[in-house]
Amino acid sequence: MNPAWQNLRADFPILNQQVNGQALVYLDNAATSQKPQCVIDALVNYYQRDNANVHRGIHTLSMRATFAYEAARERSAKFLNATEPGEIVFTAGTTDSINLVANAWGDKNLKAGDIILLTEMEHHSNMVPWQLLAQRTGAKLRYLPVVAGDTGLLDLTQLAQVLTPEVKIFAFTHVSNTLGVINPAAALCAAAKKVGAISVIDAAQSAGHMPIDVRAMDCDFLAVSGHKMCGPTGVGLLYGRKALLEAMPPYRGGGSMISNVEYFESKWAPAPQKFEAGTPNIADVIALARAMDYLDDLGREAIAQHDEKLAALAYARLASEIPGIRMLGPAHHRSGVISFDLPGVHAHDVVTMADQEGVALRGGHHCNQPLMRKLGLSSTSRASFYLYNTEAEIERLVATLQKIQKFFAG
Amino acid sequence: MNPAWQNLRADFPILNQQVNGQALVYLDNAATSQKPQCVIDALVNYYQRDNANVHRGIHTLSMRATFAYEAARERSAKFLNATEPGEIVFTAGTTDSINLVANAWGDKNLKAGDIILLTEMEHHSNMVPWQLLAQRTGAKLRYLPVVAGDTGLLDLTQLAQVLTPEVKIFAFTHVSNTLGVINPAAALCAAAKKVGAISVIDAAQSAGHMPIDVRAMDCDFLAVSGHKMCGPTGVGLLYGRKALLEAMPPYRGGGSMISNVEYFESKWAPAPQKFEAGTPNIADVIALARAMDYLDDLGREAIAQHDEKLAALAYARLASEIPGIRMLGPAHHRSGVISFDLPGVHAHDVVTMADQEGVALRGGHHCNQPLMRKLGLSSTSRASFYLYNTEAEIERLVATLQKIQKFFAG
Amino acid sequence: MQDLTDLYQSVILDHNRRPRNYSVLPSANRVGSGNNPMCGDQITVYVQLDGDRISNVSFQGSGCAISKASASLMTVNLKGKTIAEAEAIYANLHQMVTTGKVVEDDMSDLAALAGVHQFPARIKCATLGWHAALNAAKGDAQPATTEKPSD
Amino acid sequence: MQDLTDLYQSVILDHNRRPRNYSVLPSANRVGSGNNPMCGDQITVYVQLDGDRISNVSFQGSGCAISKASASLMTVNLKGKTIAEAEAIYANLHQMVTTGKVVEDDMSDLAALAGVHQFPARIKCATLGWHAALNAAKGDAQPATTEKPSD
Ligand SMILES: Cc1ncc(COP(=O)(O)O)c(C=O)c1O
Ligand SMILES: Cc1ncc(COP(=O)(O)O)c(C=O)c1O
Repeated sequence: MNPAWQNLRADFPILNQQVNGQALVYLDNAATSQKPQCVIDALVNYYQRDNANVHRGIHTLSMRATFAYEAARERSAKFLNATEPGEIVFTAGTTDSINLVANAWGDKNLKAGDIILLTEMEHHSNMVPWQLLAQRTGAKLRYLPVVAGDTGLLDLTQLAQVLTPEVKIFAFTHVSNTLGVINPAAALCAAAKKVGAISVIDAAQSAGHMPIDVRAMDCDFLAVSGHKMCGPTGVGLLYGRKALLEAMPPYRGGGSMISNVEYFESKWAPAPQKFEAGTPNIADVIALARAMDYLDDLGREAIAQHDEKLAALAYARLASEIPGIRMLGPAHHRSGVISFDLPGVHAHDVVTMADQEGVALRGGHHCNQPLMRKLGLSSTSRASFYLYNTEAEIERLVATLQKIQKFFAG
Repeated sequence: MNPAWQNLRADFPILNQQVNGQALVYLDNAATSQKPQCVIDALVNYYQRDNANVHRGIHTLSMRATFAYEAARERSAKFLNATEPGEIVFTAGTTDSINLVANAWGDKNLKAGDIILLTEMEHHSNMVPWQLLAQRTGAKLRYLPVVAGDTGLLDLTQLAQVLTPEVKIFAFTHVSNTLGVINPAAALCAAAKKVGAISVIDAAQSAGHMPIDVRAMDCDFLAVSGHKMCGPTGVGLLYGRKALLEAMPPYRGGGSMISNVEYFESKWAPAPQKFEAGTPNIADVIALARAMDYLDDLGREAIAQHDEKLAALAYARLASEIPGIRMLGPAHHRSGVISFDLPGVHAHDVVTMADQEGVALRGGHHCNQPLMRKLGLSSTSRASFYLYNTEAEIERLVATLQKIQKFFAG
Repeated sequence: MQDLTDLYQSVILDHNRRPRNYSVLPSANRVGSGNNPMCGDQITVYVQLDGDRISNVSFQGSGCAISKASASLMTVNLKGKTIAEAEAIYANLHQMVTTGKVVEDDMSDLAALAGVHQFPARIKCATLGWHAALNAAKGDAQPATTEKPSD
Repeated sequence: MQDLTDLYQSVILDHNRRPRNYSVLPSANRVGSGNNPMCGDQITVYVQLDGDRISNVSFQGSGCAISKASASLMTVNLKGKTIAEAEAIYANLHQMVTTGKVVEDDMSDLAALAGVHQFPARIKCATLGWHAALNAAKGDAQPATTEKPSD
């Protein structure tokens, strides 16, 4: 076994605490992951030694900060197997990244009559920006459906029907944050390319959980959140194919994204600087690169296997040991996100009760309101696993749900 | 003396280091400030104890994170004397805040023929977003000039002439990051109001340096960067008058800014949530509130006096002890930002040489290209002071500039 | 699960299982709706207003035990009250669920909601139906949402 | 200020004070410009290209000692060279200012720029004029900017 996996829970100080008198079982990783000490240390070191504004400075601290910031861009390019660091734009997170594409690429290239294709399982962050773009341009939205039933898989038999030549953008999630479905990203990108559409992948739930290779997937854009992959809050990135980034107008205006400013007009810096207006989130970008090191030390293939193993176990145990439970998403070949409905007990009540047992779950629509409606639900309870979760914690989850069921039946 | 001021330099671990064999003299505060240990600790504590996603969660960690995040909003409202926490929108910084106003307020309210009034001393971040807005809407830019000469003061005799009823937005900086000029914000806002224009204040250089009272200034919007006021990078805020925020469409789309999402249309949450799409920068927002505590413990009035005293001393000494130096900005009633031109020595060379002496300065156009051109310069050297700087450091600055001058004359 | 019985008192569990006045009200002349965008809870309240008196009130919707029970208790407690009286009852309830303090001796079955104050994330659940009802009665066309700064 | 003499060698200080070929070139058939958006440095390069040979080259602009001296040295070193030769010289210079390694024994006065590699923030200053000149000679209409990922 890779030695990085030994004692791994000790890397996460937050896990070593009691909640309501019980050892914390953190199963809300799809919302945000915890941070290893090395990532926290990266922040502390930066602020205690190197903090300065980047790019515009030539004193020692500024050079150190600039070097570390641009090294993080190289690290990110390697993390995603991008062709070059210039394809990485640092953003505030997945939501910001998708809005960037919708605004900078979308407003320039879309017109009335064009179609934006999404899937029925998209997170609000990969739906609302396109709704706003459609309103601005007169383009229309269209959805690739999810198959009937509870597996939540995309209905690929309908792909050819919805992915017509009027489609200019096909934006889809790599991994569903509600159902745990893993979508066939490379095949979807290839299909988009065939009709001349650009592909936009929401990788919020996948980037920290499995190997990502933008060249193998052959996508045009890919959006990532740092906070879901052991990195800090407030930082993320957008991968963009170089030629597309270069042809796009800027998103936000301000310092650092210009090559020349006059009172009445300005010229832009080349990508990626063109898209990074103002002082960037220097410390968090640097700490995000440290998170990438941490994940690659463990091995993303190994993390994916770990997630899948826990998810399969949890799925099987809940399905068999909690009478009447409704399990969502596929039973196998899935990510570590498990959603379920406990009949007669609302998700809010499940989460409050689980919290009394020290088990952190999430209940609600998971920013998936339309999908919930389609499934005939207003909310689900969700347990989501990550690299530090254990089989013993699944034991705790099962016991807790049994207790809750008993309480409400009682 | 306020005890918080004693031993204050010990609060900033980064200051206790050697650069090129000399004790660091950090005089690049207008670019970014250093962080006291309590702010760094706030980040560490959050990530080691409370980290979870906010708003959507009802387990213990999520409640703690949500509570601390919303408490930071209250803290920010108090910091600026806003009427209520709902007038505070957390953003990625000043640049992001100004783009928010230009997009969400500007696109809805501006049309061809309208005028956006700026001043000639604006930072690119308070210029380029308005240029982009003008391009989108057909509105035109207009500038309130800076008086001839090197004081850099606004030419208020021309205000009535440029602030005509066609002006819909008057955006200006509270404090110039190049010249150290402090503009009469309340008077400018009152003048804007008279012609029915909204006022937008760029407070990047003032928020951490002097008391700010949005009600006394009676401004409509005010933009702040955390990293320039002892807070972390990647976070800032926008104050917006409640009625204006409520009437504005959203900026970015995504999770958390919605009240209801359907596949083809959505409804927005009330302000300020409407403007905070996606997972916010939770840790940095919480640490920013800690920075506000730190500044208020010292007293912002006292900080302003400290800055002004150092600036006046530095201005007087440089003017008298560096032969031929060209000093920019006013000699008195100014912020702690000093810009100067050393004849025959380019600013880049000044900064590189000063860095060899451990003195961190900035050289360049300071994101003020058009103003530089107006002053007949391509760049200046800049020393900018903050609460931890001392008179002894001014001694070092003077000695270093004398050395540089000698080197280049030699 | 000690503390949970503070939150999920038998009165709550009972109203959750068998909500009172859980139906469309044909005689209603006011309809209000509330939603909690964070969890997807949705409620519709039907009010029959005669002058300034709530002669009858009912509700329907989906929600957690707390929001369902609280809405059910709301219908029982507001029926026959004037708007002013309803507002006074709600003010007491609001104080109770946010602070735990029972202001009026006479909160009767509403006192079952006192435990909510220990669960700050659930306060919005306890007030959703009340918001919707009062908005409807006062003729406020806006749907109630728990996203308003004040609950 | 020990190390500074590595950067500001006498050759540099001399070319900064008295830049060579610092003028508009009336016989120029190519003009290139470069700017460093981060500091506001601006340079214009005039090239007289005969076939693929740079018969003459001059420059004007504002910049720091490094960029001025380097541009001045550029004019002296590229005059009379073919484009291919100019590119080879630049390749060596680039390697020298980024790594400190002097590749060719025969860098002559250009070796004065070797100290730049110790000051990473200044590498762009040392390459600005060369970029502009090579772009102009190769007929690349884009102004050179130090913001390109590669220097
Ligand atoms: C006056 C002024 N406005 C705006 C900005 C932009 O702030 P930020 O880069 O933090 O977005 C700055 C600082 O760079 C500034 O000094
Ligand atoms: C699938 C998916 N897309 C997008 C997002 C939005 O990410 P963020 O909130 O970090 O911007 C999330 C997480 O909330 C997600 O799970």
